[in-house]
Amino acid sequence: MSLFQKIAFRGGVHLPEEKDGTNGLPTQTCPLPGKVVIPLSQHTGAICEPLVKSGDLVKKGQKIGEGKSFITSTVHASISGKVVDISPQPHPSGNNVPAITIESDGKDEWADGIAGTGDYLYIDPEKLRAIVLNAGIVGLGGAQFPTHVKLSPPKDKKIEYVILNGAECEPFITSDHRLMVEKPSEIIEGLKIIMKALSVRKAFIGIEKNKPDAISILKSQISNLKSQNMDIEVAPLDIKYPQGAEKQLIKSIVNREIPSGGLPMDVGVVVNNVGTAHAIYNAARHGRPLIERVVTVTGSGVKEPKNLLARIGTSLDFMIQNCGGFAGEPEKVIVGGPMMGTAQHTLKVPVIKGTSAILVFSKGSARADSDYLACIRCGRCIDSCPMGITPNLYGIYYERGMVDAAHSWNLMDCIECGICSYTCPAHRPLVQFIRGLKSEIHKKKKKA
Amino acid sequence: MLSAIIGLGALGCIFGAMLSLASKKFHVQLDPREEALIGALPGTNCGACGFPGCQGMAKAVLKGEAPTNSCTAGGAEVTQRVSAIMGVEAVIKEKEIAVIMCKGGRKEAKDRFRYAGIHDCKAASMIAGGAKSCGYGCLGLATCETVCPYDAIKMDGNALPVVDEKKCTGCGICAANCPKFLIKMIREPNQIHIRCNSLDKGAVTRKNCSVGCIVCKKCEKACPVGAITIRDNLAVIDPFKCDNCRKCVASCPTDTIENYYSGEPRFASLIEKQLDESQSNAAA
Amino acid sequence: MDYTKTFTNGILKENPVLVLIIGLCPALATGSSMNDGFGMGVATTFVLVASNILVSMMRKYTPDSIRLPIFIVIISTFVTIVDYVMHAYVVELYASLGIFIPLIVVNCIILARAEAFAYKNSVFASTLDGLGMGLGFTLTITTLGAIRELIGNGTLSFFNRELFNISTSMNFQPALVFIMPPGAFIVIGFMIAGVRWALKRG
Amino acid sequence: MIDNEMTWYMIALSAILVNNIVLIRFLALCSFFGVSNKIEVSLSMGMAVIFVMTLASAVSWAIWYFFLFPLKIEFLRTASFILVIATLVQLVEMYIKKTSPALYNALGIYLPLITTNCAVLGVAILIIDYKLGFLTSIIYTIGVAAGYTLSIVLFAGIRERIDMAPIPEILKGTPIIFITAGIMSLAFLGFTHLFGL
Amino acid sequence: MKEEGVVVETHGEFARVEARRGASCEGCAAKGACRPGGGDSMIIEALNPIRAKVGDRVSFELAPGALLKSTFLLYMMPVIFLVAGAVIGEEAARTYPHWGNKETLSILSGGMFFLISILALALLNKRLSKNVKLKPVIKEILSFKQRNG
Amino acid sequence: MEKDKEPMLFLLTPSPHIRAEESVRGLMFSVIFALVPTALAGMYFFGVQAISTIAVATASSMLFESLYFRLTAGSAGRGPQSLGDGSAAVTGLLLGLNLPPGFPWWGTVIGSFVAIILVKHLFGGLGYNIFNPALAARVFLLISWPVQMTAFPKPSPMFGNVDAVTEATPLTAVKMLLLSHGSVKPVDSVTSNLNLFDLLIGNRGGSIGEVSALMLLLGGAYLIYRRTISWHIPLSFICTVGAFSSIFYLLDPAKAASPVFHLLNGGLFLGAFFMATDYVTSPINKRGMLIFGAGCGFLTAIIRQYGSYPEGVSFAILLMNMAMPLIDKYLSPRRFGG
Amino acid sequence: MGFRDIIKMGLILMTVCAVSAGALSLVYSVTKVVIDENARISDAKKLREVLPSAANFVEKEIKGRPLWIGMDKDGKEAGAVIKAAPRGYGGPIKTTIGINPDKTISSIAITKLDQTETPGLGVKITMESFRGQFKGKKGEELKLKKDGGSIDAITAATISSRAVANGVKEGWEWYVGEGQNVK
Ligand SMILES: Cc1cc2nc3c(=O)[nH]c(=O)nc-3n(C[C@H](O)[C@H](O)[C@H](O)COP(=O)(O)O)c2cc1C
Ligand SMILES: Cc1cc2nc3c(=O)[nH]c(=O)nc-3n(C[C@H](O)[C@H](O)[C@H](O)COP(=O)(O)O)c2cc1C
Ligand SMILES: Cc1cc2nc3c(=O)[nH]c(=O)nc-3n(C[C@H](O)[C@H](O)[C@H](O)COP(=O)(O)O)c2cc1C
Ligand SMILES: Cc1cc2nc3c(=O)[nH]c(=O)nc-3n(C[C@H](O)[C@H](O)[C@H](O)CO)c2cc1C
Ligand code: SF4
Ligand code: SF4
Ligand code: SF4
Ligand code: SF4
Ligand code: FES
Repeated sequence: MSLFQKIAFRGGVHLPEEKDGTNGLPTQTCPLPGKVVIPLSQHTGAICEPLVKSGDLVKKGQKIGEGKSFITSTVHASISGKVVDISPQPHPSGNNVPAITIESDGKDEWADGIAGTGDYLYIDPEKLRAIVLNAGIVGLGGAQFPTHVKLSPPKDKKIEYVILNGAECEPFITSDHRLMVEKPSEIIEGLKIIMKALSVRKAFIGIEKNKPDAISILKSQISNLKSQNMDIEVAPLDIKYPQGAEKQLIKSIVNREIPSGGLPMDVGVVVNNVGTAHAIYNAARHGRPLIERVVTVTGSGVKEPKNLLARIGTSLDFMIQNCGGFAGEPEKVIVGGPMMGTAQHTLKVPVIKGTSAILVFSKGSARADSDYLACIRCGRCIDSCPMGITPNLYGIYYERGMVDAAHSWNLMDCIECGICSYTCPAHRPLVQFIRGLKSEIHKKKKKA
Repeated sequence: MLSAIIGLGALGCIFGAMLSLASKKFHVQLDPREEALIGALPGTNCGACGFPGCQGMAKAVLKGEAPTNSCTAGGAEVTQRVSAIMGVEAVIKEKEIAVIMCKGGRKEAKDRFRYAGIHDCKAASMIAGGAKSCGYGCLGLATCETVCPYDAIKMDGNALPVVDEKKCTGCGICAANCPKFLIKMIREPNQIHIRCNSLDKGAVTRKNCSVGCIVCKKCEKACPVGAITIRDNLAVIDPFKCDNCRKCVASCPTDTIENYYSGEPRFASLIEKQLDESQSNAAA
Repeated sequence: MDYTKTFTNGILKENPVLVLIIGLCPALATGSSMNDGFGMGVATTFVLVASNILVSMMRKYTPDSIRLPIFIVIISTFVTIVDYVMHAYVVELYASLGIFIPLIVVNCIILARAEAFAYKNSVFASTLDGLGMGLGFTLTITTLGAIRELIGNGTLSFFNRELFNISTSMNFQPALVFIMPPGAFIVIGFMIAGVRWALKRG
Repeated sequence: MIDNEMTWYMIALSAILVNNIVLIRFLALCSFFGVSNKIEVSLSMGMAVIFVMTLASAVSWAIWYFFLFPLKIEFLRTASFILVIATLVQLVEMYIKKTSPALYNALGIYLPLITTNCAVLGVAILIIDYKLGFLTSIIYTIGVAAGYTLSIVLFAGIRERIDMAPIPEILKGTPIIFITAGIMSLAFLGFTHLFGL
Repeated sequence: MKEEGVVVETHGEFARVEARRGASCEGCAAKGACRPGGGDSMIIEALNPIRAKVGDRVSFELAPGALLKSTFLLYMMPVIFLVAGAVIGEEAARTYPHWGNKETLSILSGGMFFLISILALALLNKRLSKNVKLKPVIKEILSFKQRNG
Repeated sequence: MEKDKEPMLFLLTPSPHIRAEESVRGLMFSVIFALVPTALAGMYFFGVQAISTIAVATASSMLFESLYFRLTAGSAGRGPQSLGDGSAAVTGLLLGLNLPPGFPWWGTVIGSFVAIILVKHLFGGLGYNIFNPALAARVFLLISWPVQMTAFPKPSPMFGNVDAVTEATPLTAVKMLLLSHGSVKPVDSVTSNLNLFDLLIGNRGGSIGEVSALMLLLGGAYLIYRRTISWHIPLSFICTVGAFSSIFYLLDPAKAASPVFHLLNGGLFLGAFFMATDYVTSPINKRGMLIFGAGCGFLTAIIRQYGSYPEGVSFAILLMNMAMPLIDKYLSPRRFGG
Repeated sequence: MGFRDIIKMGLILMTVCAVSAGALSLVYSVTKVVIDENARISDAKKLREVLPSAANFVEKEIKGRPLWIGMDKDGKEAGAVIKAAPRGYGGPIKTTIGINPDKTISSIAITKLDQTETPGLGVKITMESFRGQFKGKKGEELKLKKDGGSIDAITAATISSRAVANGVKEGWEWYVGEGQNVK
């Protein structure tokens, strides 16, 4: 029927899905934490300046940090209470990042002036972008790219399609899935807002076929849109990682390839996560900034895996306790999915805007890569690399310090999806090699 | 016989003329000193001089673009040889030596997590800054040992690098490659080093590491020539003021300050002695 | 000038084949038996010494711009002499060395020594240098030939006489590959490694 | 062994594969080992060799049949051939330098290496020894040079890979590439007497 | 293939670079002994997109594609012409035996064709040397001129 | 070092945090497993001689490998390596299968040395060698001891007496006829009295592992099914041999054996499924693999028909090994968006 | 450097070349005698070796193929010598064949310089143990046992052995067929 069913991107792998534990569990609201830690950087771009001081009283939804550049965002208090500390704190990225710590007063009061718009579909695009910026909305798909930037394409780029990303191709994670099943109309309203803002007629919602309930619910919600001069289509996608990566998503749905170094808008597309659309709806309709999100807490190390609606800033510790605590001795705690997530060394780390999942592996079930062999040139990494580049070479180039050679073999195209490391029978940490080389290249560029 | 002589003679005549014509167009005088210079340089092509390899430096010296003491790796001896070839007086650069500004090995500073992945410090430092509890400390994965072209660094049993002062040429490659910026190039005569790099508050450092600088300021007071100051939670020695008296060493409660290299103390005057020697060598 | 050093340089420290990696073709092609290797070595040494002497003698009268053709003529004269003399008096050796005798002309060692040494040094020193380099070349190629002949044919022969034959006396099954082209490359590779190792150890 | 009766492709096959100048016949080894670090460079080198070798053969052939042989001064063969080749190379160098400095920079630097490449003289002598006609000589020469090009390009490809391998310290550099050439030569023995050549 | 040299002159988009045989000879074991052609350095005109200044040490590169194409033109065309000429000569001798000896004819005709190709190349070269694609490009400034060195 | 009471520290590794089941060791063992039927067929037809040759080859290969590791332990520049990866066992087994039954034990040991030390480890060890170790060793032995390497005993099923009676393999017989320049008999005098069934099950003279086409196909199919190898190299290899031998046959049936004969004889299946597919020494991209296989096939056909060796598979693969770096370099995968 | 210099250089090189040419022609004239003599001796030696009963030889030619008629001391015909160059494993094998008046083979000669077979293998055709087998044989006997004759092939060098046998047989047949008619 529609074109997307036949097109597929090259490469990719089938991963064990591991979603059964949580994909049928309705989202529960996480209890209010006694304290939240809100990092001033939860987005790509310039870090926020704090707008409050230690000792200030703040309310839920109050803006407490603001950035000073185009590519930046804002952060908000996610509970009401007292600011007790502003200092570098552990961040899911692994570094210590300046953060505002708020102790709850237990009242959970909204700040003043939180108000929505009834005819949200007809907000002036300029104003909408301001709303999105001031609501601190960034991409919830993981990269945390400020959404208002995506909504401001340069004049010379004509946007033809908006694609909502509901692929959720990483194993274990079910937060987008639950959102799509539970809040379908909000997502679609959010999508409409985006379409209006970009004056686009056609949109797709890409969903992997392993979420049939989400597909059918969303389909049923879009039946009578033609009248509004909007055409939204649900695109069921093959179950193949990284179906959700925007380049592969665009290729699968509209059969366009973003050129090397390019952006979706170069091929006339804007991609947003379904959670992002939901957040835009909330901001436009209700005036609520982004202060909570759905997080999947799962893995062999968690007693009761759950989908939790959690406030930004809630510590992993608190989240896991609300899922019955650890099952057995935890060996590895990951923020994000198993393919692209970051392993954590402390449970003090807070949930942030891009945190889709918390994954705990109990002792013995985690992968440890300290022993790896030389590349045996089996070609598995190359065959499955969705970007058509040569991961095996990067490993060798890293080991020989041949940064320039790696650069000339398209290293920079790598999206760090992790497939190459996943497939390598020699257990080579290829993504780590790639990151090492990329950082050397950036260093060189800075010098020049 | 005659035809042979005439034949080859004719060929010779033609080719001789042609070649001399050709060589007239091509000839560029080669500087014999260049060869001598290349011979005098260590030939490791380490690039520390800032030229592309030893040959590059030789050319630069010939053109007067580089001073004769540009080869940091070769040290006084090479400078002296190069100067002799160029017929100029040797100005010997003070030799620098790599010093590891961290004493917190496996025993003194614990890890905060278990790391598995590429076995080198650069890669490890990309994962949450490395496993060391002290965020400034040595990761002990031997990147410096691997990159040193002169084999001057060896890891000890405590997972700390040890610099062999005799082998170290001061090329600085290790310093450029340590992701924790723990390696400082310091004039050879200086022997007293505060081997800590932590900018954490004293209390934090004390928790993380038993030999870190806890900012007690005792060394600052102990130093008779005022060479030690505290900056950003860390005591620092001014190498040009320090005269290796070792009073601070005794004063440090955490044993952070140390006479890094064993053996006789070498004072600033040593460099002069070295100069004397090389000049008398040159005369001989 | 240190004459001993001039002489011994070519044997190990600046061995043309094993260290400078020049003059490979005759070394590999003719070093398939000890006998041929030695023959080639002596022939080359003769040309080397003779041309070194002549070049050194004429160095004051050789114009710089045409020194190369003059060297070439000198060298090729000696090579032709060797060619004919060998053809006349050592026919079998001549037959097995074949085209590699005239090719001594292009053996880079000879031109290189003429340029780099004889052209700048006294006759005596040039003689020593030629002898040393020639000796180094001869030793290398004879050893190469001996190894290949021994493993590849089970014999060692010198002056066309078989010194011994382990394939009959000890029932050794010679590995033919060593007298074929691959063997030459492999053996010389290991010889180079050996010399490097020796030089490194001092 | 080549003779005038053979078809051109037989001659070429013989020269390129069966009697590969480098791997089987041991000529031109110095530049084979010297200028094979990079594939593009060795390909250019190969083409330069084709050019110079062909020219040298043509001129040597003429000198032999119009000069040395009629005058009965065959014994001047070595001397006059090498003189011709050396001069030729310099003239070619001069020509390229004059007409196209840009190309000269890219290619000219390899020309002089060819003077001391024993294959050039070797082939000039062989075409005389084999008593080949002019056209046959040229074809044979091109074949030999193409064989050189083939092996040096393959070799360069292998060397680029070897440069990235953890070769034991003692064998790094020259020794291992000799061993590589040995195994290449082993493989080329598969062509032994192909088509009865 | 990268080469290194020092900029001696700049004019507009171009720079003249003094290059040494260095880089390419580096790999050759005979480099100590061999002094090919006497000359050791040469001046090359190169594109200068990164605005290197006089005195800078730079690395420059000829695009491999261009390199191969021009190598082919320069070296292979004359050879092909030579062969074609020789073949024609031999065929002619076979068809018209009275024209002369087979060998003589083929060498004459080969030589003629060869000269023609050289002439053609010389003419073509004027155009080639204007072709920017065939010029080396300065890639990187390795070290700036030390003004007070 | 760690005190028991301290809580276990978290494990931090770079992403991804899961990985596929495959390991080098697993791949190697699947190759060994796939070779079992072939080895058993060889043992069935050649008895004790086959068993001892395979055993000596495998054991000595592993011995040399572990000796080398012991000698070089602690030297820099290498990741952890151990006998456990199974690659030495594969090399040894394949070497054994590539030898005639009853090849002298000392020759087998030398072959293992050449394969493991000279061709594999001196080039950097697993993953870095340019040439296929088992094949380079086989060719080394063939050139060095042609007499022993071409002495193929007559098969004698069920551990019958296989002493001394040697017979020319079908390919050797054909080659002798071809080399006699038609002066003896036409080629089909050899090929016509061959029994297709014998060729399939392996009741013929030849190297231990090459005789049973059926078992080789079985093993090859298993490897492709398990995705240990991809179909590209074997298919293009075999098809090219088929195509060229058909051409030669059509050109002059008196002087060429039939394509079926060429497909079923010699080491084609062993080479195509197990040796040309060696990851380390074959191209890494699919397009490259097709070219590599076709090159192997072409060279095999040419050497068999026009060369002086009866069999060209080993040489063909070694020759294409040489071209592998070039193929890899100029046939890089198609990059996304480019 | 002016025109004069160029002339001067040419003259210098010419002198060098002339001297060299002179020296060479001297060496050549001396060695040429020896070389030719050597070649003559070795040829004559081979003829005598394969047909010891003859004292001197007369060279004849039939249809372009040379043939040597041997005469004994009394001037009586003592047999003939022919040459053949069958293609062996590594190239032509130059074989000298002596034939007795009774048309049996007297002896054959192949020196190491006459062939390019593999050392250690095919080279064994030069050994007396192989060559000696031909003595006194003729006709179909001059074939390998494998091919129905009575010559033992050298182990693992069937090709070389067969080449020699076929070469000898072919030469013999030619002699019996045509060569005999020469007078
Ligand atoms: C420097 C930069 C500029 C970007 N500009 C835009 C933009 O103008 N429009 C847009 O739609 N996305 C823009 N993006 C966002 C990317 O398209 C992409 O959504 C984001 O990097 C996260 O994608 P990922 O999760 O697939 O990595 C930009 C990203 C970066 C890094
Ligand atoms: C390997 C990979 C997998 C991804 N998978 C998903 C996914 O399953 N769902 C998703 O929403 N975004 C995913 N992303 C991020 C998208 O590329 C893209 O950044 C996002 O959809 C943009 O929307 P946002 O800015 O609203 O987050 C993935 C990115 C990469 C590199
Ligand atoms: C390196 C090598 C060299 C060979 N040289 C010869 C040779 O000189 N003469 C020969 O007849 N066969 C030679 N052969 C061919 C083989 O020995 C071939 O198997 C043999 O001729 C046929 O076997 P058979 O003689 O045992 O029947 C050679 C084979 C190899 C591998
Ligand atoms: C599919 C496959 C095929 C292999 N084929 C060979 C082979 O032909 N020869 C060999 O020595 N090793 C072979 N190996 C083992 C291993 O890859 C080989 O030892 C490496 O070349 C050593 O670096 C093979 C391994 C695999 C997985
Ligand atoms: S991480 Fe990069 S190189 Fe690896 S498979 Fe993904 S895109 Fe390809
Ligand atoms: S998957 Fe691993 S072993 Fe295979 S080619 Fe890639 S890096 Fe090499
Ligand atoms: S000093 Fe730096 S490079 Fe060396 S081991 Fe420590 S962290 Fe690594
Ligand atoms: S790398 Fe460091 S230790 Fe090694 S020589 Fe250079 S400065 Fe000294
Ligand atoms: S000796 Fe042959 S090229 Fe140098």
